[in-house]
Amino acid sequence: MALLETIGLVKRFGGLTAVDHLDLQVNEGEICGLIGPNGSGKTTVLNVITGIYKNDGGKVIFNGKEIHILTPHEICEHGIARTFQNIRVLGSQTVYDNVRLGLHIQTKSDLFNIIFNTKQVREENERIRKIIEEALDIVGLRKEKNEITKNLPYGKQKVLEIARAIVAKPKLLLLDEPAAGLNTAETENLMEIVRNIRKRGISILLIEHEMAFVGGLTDKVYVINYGKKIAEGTFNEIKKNPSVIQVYLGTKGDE
Amino acid sequence: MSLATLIQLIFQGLNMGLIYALAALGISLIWNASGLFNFSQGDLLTIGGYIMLTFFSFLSLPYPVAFLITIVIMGIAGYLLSKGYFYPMFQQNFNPQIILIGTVALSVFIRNSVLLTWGPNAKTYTNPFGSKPLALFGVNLMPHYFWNIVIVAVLVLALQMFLKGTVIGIAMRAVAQKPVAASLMGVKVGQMISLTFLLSTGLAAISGILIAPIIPLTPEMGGLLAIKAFAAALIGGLGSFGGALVGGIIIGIAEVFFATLVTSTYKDVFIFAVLIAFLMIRPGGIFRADISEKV
Amino acid sequence: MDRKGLKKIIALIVVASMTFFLITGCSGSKESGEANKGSGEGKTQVLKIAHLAPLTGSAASYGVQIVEAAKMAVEEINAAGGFTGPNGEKITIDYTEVDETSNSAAAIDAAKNAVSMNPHVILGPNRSGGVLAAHKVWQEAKIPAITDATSAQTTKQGNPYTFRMQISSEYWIPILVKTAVEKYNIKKPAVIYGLNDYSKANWVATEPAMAKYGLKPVTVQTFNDGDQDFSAQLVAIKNSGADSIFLYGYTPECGKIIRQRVELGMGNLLVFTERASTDPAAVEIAGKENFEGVVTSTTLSPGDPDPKIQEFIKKFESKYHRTISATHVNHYDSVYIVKSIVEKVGLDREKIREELSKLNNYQGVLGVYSADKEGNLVHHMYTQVYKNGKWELLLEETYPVQ
Amino acid sequence: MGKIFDTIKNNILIVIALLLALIPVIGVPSYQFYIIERGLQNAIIVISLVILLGYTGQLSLGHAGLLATGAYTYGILVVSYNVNPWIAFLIAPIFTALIGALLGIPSFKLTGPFLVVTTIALGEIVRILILNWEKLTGGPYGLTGITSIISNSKLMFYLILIIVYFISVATSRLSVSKIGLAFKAIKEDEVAAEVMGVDVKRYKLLAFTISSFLAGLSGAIFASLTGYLNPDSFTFADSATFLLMTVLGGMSSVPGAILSSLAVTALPEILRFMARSRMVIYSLVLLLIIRYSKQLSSVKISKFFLKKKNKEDLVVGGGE
Repeated sequence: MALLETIGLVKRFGGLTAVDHLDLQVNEGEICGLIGPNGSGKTTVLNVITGIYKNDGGKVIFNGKEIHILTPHEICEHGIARTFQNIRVLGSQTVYDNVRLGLHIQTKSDLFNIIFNTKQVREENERIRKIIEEALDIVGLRKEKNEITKNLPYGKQKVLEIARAIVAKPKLLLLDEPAAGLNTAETENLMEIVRNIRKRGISILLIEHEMAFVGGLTDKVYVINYGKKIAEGTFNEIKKNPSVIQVYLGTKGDE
Repeated sequence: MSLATLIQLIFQGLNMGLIYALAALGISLIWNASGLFNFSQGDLLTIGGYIMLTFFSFLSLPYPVAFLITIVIMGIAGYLLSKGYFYPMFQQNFNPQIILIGTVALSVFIRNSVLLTWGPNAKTYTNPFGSKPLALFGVNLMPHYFWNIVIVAVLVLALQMFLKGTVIGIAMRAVAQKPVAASLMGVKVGQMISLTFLLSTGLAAISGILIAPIIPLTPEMGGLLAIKAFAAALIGGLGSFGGALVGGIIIGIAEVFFATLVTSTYKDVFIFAVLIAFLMIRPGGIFRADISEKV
Repeated sequence: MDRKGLKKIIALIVVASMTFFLITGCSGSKESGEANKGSGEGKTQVLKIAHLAPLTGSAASYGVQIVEAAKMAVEEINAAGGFTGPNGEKITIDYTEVDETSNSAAAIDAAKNAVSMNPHVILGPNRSGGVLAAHKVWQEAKIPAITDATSAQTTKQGNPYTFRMQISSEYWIPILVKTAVEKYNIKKPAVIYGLNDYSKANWVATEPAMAKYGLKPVTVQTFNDGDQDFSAQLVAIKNSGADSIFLYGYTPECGKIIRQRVELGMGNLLVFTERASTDPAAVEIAGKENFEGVVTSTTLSPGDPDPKIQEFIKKFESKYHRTISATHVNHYDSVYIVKSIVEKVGLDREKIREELSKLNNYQGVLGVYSADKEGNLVHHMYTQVYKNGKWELLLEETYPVQ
Repeated sequence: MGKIFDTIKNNILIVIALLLALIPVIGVPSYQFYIIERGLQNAIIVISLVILLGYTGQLSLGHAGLLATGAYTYGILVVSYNVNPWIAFLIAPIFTALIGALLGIPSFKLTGPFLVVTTIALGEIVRILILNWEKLTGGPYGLTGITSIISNSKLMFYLILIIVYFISVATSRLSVSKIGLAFKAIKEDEVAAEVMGVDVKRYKLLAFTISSFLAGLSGAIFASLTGYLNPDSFTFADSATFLLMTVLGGMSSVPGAILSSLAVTALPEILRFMARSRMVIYSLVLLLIIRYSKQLSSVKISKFFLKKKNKEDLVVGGGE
């Protein structure tokens, strides 16, 4: 059964149709790729799925529920977490607190308990600390726990964002160009992290220009251009697809 | 309400509206260049009026000479203010909210400095356009109503032409829209922001000069004026000159009609309520301002 | 601990002690004036007067005037080497002005500050809000205070230490109305007043005064302090068919309204107004030609031919190069009233208070003062009209003391 | 030696509280005593702005209106309805919180100057309503005869001190909690916060509600201290002063807020010897503090008050 399904998804900006009747499916346990040339509407798809943009047509069904009518935070509560193309970590907070933000929906403390610092709050803080440290271990940031985030190098901020996303215990993780701007070693490391995440039962939909990355990770790839799906299949299949080669691989030289 | 009353009220509203518009224009100008919302525009206007008073009334210089001197002094003051105070804060990446509070503090400072320099008594000077109303079909109109319309129209047009038609103006707009790109193109961003302040304080000087014969100068006069000007700028669309003009006139006329038809007691409440409702429905104002980018 | 940490600690201590000691520290030095309190005969003693006045803020124009007037009196007395107390001791005046910032809450700060100087008498505050906010301060310290242009409420708080240099509006407004009806034969009065305690009280006194003559205001308009445009109110007055305007407010607004009425072609409407409009600033704002025919009630008329008053006006104008206004004159006299009382009873606050409450027909430089039950001191009133660029006295009346 | 410093540093709130608790004991004169009381009362409203501006990034220039709401609610209940002062003291902040929550609604859509002007407008509306609703508020005459919660001035001082201390501790706890983190996330990046499950609207509303509650509490204490209320004490200029105190205190430091409230409340009083020029000097000092706030807060005083991990909060110019 499909975990995430978009049916005839449409998003317009003024006269421009950024997403044009798009059908996607991500099954449980899968890593899916979403590729296409610059400006083909990939990030817009993620923004519509996560509720940042309201769609102009079609449906987004997640876990059997229509989620396109929900707000972003409700969608998060349903089990979708994401990262951003231009990192959106809280620069002036610590690495620890950034990950803690991912635990927002799982933290139950209310104002009363917080103000009186009740046992419940203290126990929860302890529990949270363990989860955060574990997540930091996965992405290898344990040492930088108390650093101010904006002082970290770019690559570490990127994986921090992933750590923040996974502590939210999503069923589906959306990654927007996770490898962009990383060097080869960092990319290798990232692939390892993504595989680890999948092992934890989290399905993944990722956008990426780095073809080695896509090829090495994905079970299935969707190719879109001008918001329309032009191909789908395994990486090896679409690599040979003539229309993909025409519209997409032709621009590969830019990357 | 008779037709004469109606026309009378429209002119009265227009008269005050243009004053709000002038202050709103200065606010929009600085907003455009630096993304700074200047809370002290009303007080800059006050100080312009007082400088004019000094040269025109106390030192008895001819009107045009005093007019020019005032604009030059205020312009230089604005330039220095930006160079010495505000621009360094931009440069050091201050939180924009703090710079904004800086303009609030500036307003307190100006008010008290004026009080210390010129004393607390209300001051006014002879209306150069004449102080006798013209009675036309039962409507009484002061000559300055017409002059102010002309002067404000000329000012708005001149500003538009300056910003669209001159090299400096284009550079200013470039700084306003894309500061990083502009600096890469060799535009001196600090210089341009300071020049915008110069324009804006110069504008405040002109406004102060025009207002002084209509509204007696007091150290505190900028306060209420400024709040109306903020409303005018936001309703018209922050950053838009046409918007400042339209917003000012709308507020001036709405205020006088509400006061006449409903109650003068709550006219300010009415204006503020309209402002809030307006912002909730159309946050960008009539001439949509871009509210997403700058803070 | 490294040096950096030490620096931080020092910074902390500096800040903490700065706030703490600067506040507490300034108290000690002020006591010195009190050292002379003991009645050593032949020695010079000091009468301490603290003057609470709005030197900054929206009412600053009044503050400056009253301080100037009081200072003038103090300087005159001190220049003559002070005065002689009941036991033959020489007494000079130590006068301090304290800014009450035109704000009621700040008036409490200012009053506390004034009281901390331990004065014998407090002058001011100048605004009703300030008095109402702060009167308990001088009551607790048992220091008599003489306030100025405040509303009648200020002396109705049951505070025996509050005295007021102002005629009750319940008295002078009937005179103004009488003048309007009997001399100017008005039929359809309109009322416009500012939304502040003082002006509001004047309107409250106006209604019954008019009712006495069977008149009812054809329209009642209000404005906010600091307003710039009054056309809505004036047009409403015009449309109501009024033949006269009763105007109560602070000086700038009075001036603006008197002018704007002419600009709206309503110059034929008679204006009856209050002492705020006798301020030269009101005339300047309105323009002399627009002021023609305005009738005001006041505690001092520059048009009064009394030589004492003319002499005072001359003296004041040559000292401050400013035209005199009725607002300040009583503060000049208040200093002399205090002097005359101290001459009699010495520097005992309780005795000063008692004498103030018994004040009877004191012949001041500018008027005759008597205290009523509530502590109001002024009971002399002028009505004047502005004619040919000058104030002309219309009538003079003295209010009977209950 | 170093240990002592560290102890002070870690318990700075207790140290400040203990220092202040000494004041009634050593017998400060009534004037200075009152100024300190007012300073502490201002500290409560400044802490309310720390939560709103420092944590959540929402700028309000209408807090004088909220202060007025709390003060008048207390005053009217006590004077006109003979309500027990303690009960009025509880109702006032709750009612203010309800009014203040309304302020939160524009913040869903508006940011920057748009929100600021809206808050100014709401503050002015409150002031004008109080000025004209004479039957209830006394209008321009003001509201007289308000009884204090506690008539003994020393006990009143301790009550205020305990309230300030409790609020400070609670605010510090809030700061490091889930809610505090959500506030800070909204300040830095609303989209990221929303996507990570933070109901941004709800939390903005919460921030405005908590902030208004504290403003109302400060107002009730104000009414209790002055015994008289007049609309002229709740103007735009007062809102601006509270904001300046917040900036001076480092925007998100609670001990900083307390010290700056005390200092800025005392400043015009300290400057009294300058007579007429004192307000000029006062505003000049404020201008300079703002101009050098970055240096001040990142180098010296305020930094001291933060635990290491929150240090960056204080670099007030910390980017957008």
